[in-house]
Amino acid sequence: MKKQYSIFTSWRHFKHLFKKPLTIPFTEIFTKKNADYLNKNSILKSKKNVECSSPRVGADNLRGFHTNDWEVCIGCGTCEDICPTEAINMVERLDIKDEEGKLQQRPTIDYGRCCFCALCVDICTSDSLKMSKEYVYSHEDPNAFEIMPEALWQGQAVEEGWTKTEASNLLDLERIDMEHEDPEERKSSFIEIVRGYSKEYAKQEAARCVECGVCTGSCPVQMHIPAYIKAIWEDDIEGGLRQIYETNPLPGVCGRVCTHNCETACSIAVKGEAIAIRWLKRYIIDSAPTDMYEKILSEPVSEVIDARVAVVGAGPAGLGAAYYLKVMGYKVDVYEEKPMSGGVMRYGIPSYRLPDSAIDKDIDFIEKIGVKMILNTRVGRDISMEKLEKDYDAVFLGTGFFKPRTLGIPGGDHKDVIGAMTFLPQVRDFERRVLKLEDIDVAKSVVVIGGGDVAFDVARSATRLQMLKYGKSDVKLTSLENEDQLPSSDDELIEGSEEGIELFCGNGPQEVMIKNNKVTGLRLWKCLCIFDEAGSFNPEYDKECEQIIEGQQVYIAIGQSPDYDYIPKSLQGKLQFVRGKIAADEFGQVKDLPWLFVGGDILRGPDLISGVADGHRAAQGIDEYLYTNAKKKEASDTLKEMRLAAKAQTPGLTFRQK
Amino acid sequence: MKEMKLFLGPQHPGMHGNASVHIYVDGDIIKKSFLLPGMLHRGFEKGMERHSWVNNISLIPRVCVVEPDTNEMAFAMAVEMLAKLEVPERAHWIRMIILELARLSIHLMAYGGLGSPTGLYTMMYHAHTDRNTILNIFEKITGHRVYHQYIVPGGVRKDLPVGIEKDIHSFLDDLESRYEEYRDLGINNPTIQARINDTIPLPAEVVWELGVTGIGMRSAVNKPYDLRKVKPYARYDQVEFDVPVAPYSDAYARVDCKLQEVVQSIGIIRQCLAKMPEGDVRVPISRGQAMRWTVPKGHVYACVESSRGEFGYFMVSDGGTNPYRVGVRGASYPQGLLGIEKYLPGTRLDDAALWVDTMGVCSPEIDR
Amino acid sequence: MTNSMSNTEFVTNLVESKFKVLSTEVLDKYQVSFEVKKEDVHSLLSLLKTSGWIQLSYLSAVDWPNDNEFELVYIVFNWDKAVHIQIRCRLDRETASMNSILPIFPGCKYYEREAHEFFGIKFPGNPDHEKQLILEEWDDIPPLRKDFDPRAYSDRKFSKMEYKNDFVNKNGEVSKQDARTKRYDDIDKLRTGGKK
Amino acid sequence: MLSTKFSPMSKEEVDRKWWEIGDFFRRNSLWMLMYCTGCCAIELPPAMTSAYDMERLGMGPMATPRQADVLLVTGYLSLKTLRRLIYTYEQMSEPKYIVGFGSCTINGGIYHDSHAVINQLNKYIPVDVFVAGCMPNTEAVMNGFVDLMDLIKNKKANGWKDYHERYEWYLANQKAALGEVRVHDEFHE
Repeated sequence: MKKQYSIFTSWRHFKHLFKKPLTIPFTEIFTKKNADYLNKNSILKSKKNVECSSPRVGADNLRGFHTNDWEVCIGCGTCEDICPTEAINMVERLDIKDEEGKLQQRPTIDYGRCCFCALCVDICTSDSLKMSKEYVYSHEDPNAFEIMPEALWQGQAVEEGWTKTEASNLLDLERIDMEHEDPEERKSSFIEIVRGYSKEYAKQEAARCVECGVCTGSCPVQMHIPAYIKAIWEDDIEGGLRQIYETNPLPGVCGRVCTHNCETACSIAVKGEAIAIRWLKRYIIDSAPTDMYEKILSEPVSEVIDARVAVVGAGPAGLGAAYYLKVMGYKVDVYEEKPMSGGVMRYGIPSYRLPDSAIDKDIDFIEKIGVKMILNTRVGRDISMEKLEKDYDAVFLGTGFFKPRTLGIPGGDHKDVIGAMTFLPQVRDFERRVLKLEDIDVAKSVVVIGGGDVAFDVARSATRLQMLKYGKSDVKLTSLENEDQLPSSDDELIEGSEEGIELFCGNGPQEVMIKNNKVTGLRLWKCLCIFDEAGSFNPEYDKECEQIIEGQQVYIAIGQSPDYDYIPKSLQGKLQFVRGKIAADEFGQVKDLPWLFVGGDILRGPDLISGVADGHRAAQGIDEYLYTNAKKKEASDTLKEMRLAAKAQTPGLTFRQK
Repeated sequence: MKEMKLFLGPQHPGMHGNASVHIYVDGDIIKKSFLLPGMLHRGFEKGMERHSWVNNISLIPRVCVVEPDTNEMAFAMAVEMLAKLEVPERAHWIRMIILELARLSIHLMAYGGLGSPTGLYTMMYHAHTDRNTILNIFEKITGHRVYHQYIVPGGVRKDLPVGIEKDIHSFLDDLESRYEEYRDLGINNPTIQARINDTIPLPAEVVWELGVTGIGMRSAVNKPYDLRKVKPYARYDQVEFDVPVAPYSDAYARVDCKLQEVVQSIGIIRQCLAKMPEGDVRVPISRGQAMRWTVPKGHVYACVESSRGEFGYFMVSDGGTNPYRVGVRGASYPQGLLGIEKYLPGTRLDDAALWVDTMGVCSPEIDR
Repeated sequence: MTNSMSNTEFVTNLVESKFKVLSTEVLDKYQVSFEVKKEDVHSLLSLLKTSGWIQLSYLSAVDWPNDNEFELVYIVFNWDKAVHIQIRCRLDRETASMNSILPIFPGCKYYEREAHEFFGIKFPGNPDHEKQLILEEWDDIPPLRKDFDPRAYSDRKFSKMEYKNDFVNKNGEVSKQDARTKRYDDIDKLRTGGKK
Repeated sequence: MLSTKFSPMSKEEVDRKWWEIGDFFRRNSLWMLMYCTGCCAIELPPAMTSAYDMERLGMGPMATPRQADVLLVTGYLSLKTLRRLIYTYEQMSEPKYIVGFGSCTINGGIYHDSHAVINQLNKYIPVDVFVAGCMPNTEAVMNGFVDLMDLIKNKKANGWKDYHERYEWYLANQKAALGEVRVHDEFHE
């Protein structure tokens, strides 16, 4: 039996009559506009109350209406992808400055869809999208509910509500570790340092990509990076391989030694570590079996156009041009001075970064689709330029920069002062066992001048040779730039230091010290600044701060220059040279010599992948030249499709190249 | 007298939520009755298949409006079972705080809701004002008053904000000090007692027949059949609490149990605040960015004790980025559908609303 | 409960000793799943009910169109030996029909009705199972089947808002977004092996 | 000399005056229909009870459509509810107003691709004010109500007239989504 209570038990509630009411006053509920209405209608009594009226300030975490800082936003569109209600649409705004690592688009939010989950905030790659503490908005017109968030909400500065924290972050900011050979072991051999991703790790790394495509714009060949990363994630190697070959005929090489501007632009890199785009590309190439290559191989080239193109130089630019011309259906002959094709890939980069097997895989593919390589043939010596002009419908020059630049300092012409491009081919020849260890003259202690990738290549190759020869290494590297401004990639700096290279950054060489006709060291002055106010190269030194570093050899890796000897004088007269490069239009076509195209270092530079891009553009230029000149007619529909498809993927210039 | 058909709802002041009870009456005795659900049907189970694991956290709380946290918890538990995730220790305790605050909020709301079928609106005013305080605490913790989207697979979305313990403690103290007042106002009030004593009793054998769980069952079978005790999840095995039971389940006993659970929940929250360790609050489901999270294959059923009984998620994953199938076991499914059909006939018309209120029939979770 | 044997072991032994179980999975110490043949479901449920699993927690179906099968799931619970048991069986998708378990668990009535509504599985023995419950005047295939596309249905029947706001630049510049999208779409076709 | 020239008002002017007077009373005693169509209704109890106390605005819940001035469509509308909502709306006495709560009434919200939920409420019945949020907080709801009052004052809340004028259009939309607007409850029994 339940206890019987008196009917008066509940009367004690009357005590609340004398308490302060819990009811929230109007001034803490209504906006000024509505308070004004209430005031005019005598519901809210005092005019003073209108002024101080504003809705309760939301909690610090409140998921209110969005704000987006356009300066910080990179337009990656990840918010659009994650939105569970499709409320976010990226809208193109061409009035935003076009720059690297950003897209000219910004999100709009449909508050007829938004569910205020803040997933967009938690996944924002740049942390620009936030939620404010504003939560009051009503309107009679439904069109007023699509809003483009800016730093201000409805023109008012508002307080930040929900923001991303470490716990709520939905991005994976840490790169999957790539296994490297141990520094102590690797420095005494030329085996490849980076081991490559396993399938599981590659899939995990690929899962970090948000498919924004910001990277594509910064890639000189504009590879479909998000597409092939997605292919890896979905374990579709074949699809990924096809997608890669659409824009890059040298993926095996690029997967190892590309300058990876894409990783600099990567939207994940804004807050964390960029996706290892380069290693992922390498993963596809390494894991694609030969028969898959052959399957793809049999597809592209079925018909041939009756036109011949000569490509001079089998480097990245030349091979790029040759591949795309072949894919369009042209007959292509590549002339190469050296006994092996590949140019700088074959002779300039040491094999611990780029083993021959990787180059062979790429070049074999190009050869197999029918590009003819004519090796050991130097234009101007074995075959004349005039003959090329006569025999071919167009000529592409991609001869690159192979002549070492010299140092104009006292002692700079000593025989133990060696250019990088003299030394590195020797190293490669040693790796191929063409040269023996005794044939290469590496001293017990060497000094390398230069701060680029080539300088590190020289220094690290020298380390290896010293280890093999003497069992210990002593390599010093000096550069004008300070350590944090070195033009080389970070990997080189870290790995080089691991291998025991001593860095003397921020110093300019003044004199090669010679005693008894032997190099004993290098005198350095502290470098104060490299460029003068006009922005041209004019280093300034602090003479007080002098040091001498010892070394028996000096390697110079301060850049290379072109060698135009193979071009006959009559032709050279018609060319224009700008700082050693040949002036040409975007497609590499030389003015007044419409049959002549150039690309690579002698047109634009500065790296391997830009050379491939030049080659691709030149292929389009050549194709258009031959057709606009009415030299050729469409042979068939399939041929036309092939040409159009290859041209559709032609990359534009990147921000850096502009 | 001729049999007459009446609709209780969907638009009816005594009806909780958008559902309709079709009642055939003779006089005021119910002859036949059905629940007509589906007015809140949104196709959740289909929707969940179409959203990725991470996007689903914005969908899940909307299954049950008044108590979103049990949904989030059951969903998170199911995903964690599939992915074999170890949730950080602190997240367990935060989850318990959230779940118990939600239990407080819904018990207050249901207690206030008792005001409408019994005609004592004062109760409603008190309860909803206190509930408003809980909602504001939720806003501080989770960012939204009602749809928290806070308990996610792998932990909770954010750590507790600084100083929230003070807010929670002051609210709990206040509620505890007025607990007796609440009782006096409602179930100690002889008028209310006269209305709810011996109204729509629920015998134990009917409980098993219907499959009713939660307070409806515990007040009938007199055993502490509470999932928090029987198969403890989170860290309920490390806190001390009692499960209120009753030997005879009438409307009074059920409301009484609810009120006693309020005291227990207050105790649990206090223990959680005291025992909660420092540390991380979330681990990701798998490596990669959220849209590419995947969960291994499997079939699991995860359930939690909601204010109305066993709330479960049956989940199938095919190893992809979306759940393959999610089935929701709404806690009030048995009492809402079969209970009304089988058990209301024979009672009086005006008791139908009391059944809906005291058994906690929640239409959104029936319709989904 | 015997001390030497955990609840899940008890259940596994109990079921496996009497039935041919296609697969058993102990998910954790509170849950076991059995996959059995369609014919065994009723006797298995009866056995479990007499052994203390008196509560039917859930009943639903999963659609596996690639196998051309439906999977029925029964989940029962024992409050004294806290173990949820999943019992799953497969039905042919074309002629999906399963005798009702109404005599064993009367609580299944509405679950079965819902399974019929959302999957189209017939439950002979359940008198009302073919009546509509949640949906009203439904005019398409049962919506929880995998081949039903709610997006297409929604697009067909319910118009969506087309906002009149125009945030895009009107300078008539060539859209880079479109070019990007097109390029991406083109390349996506290569994934299926299509080529020039 | 005072000229007391009496200029008789036209019938329209008289009607207009009466409407203005009527609007004054109406907007200061907006009675809302207690029909929780969707989840946003959960923010109404705080608004109705002591915390936000909307009776200060002259608003209160009403049990039947015939007594109510405002219909609150609190969130998403499944087809099944829409049928009953149209019944309810048509039962309400004029002038009548509709407030649409939350994202779902504007463009479908989170249920935009659901097979059971309509997307744009104002295609089926005329809506006077939309309140943004999912769900809108109580303050937003209260501000929405005052917006509605302001609209009534400025004679902009004319949805119910529009429903008369463009009834064919509304009906066509209703039929496109529902097939038949009539409620057949006997199906389910």
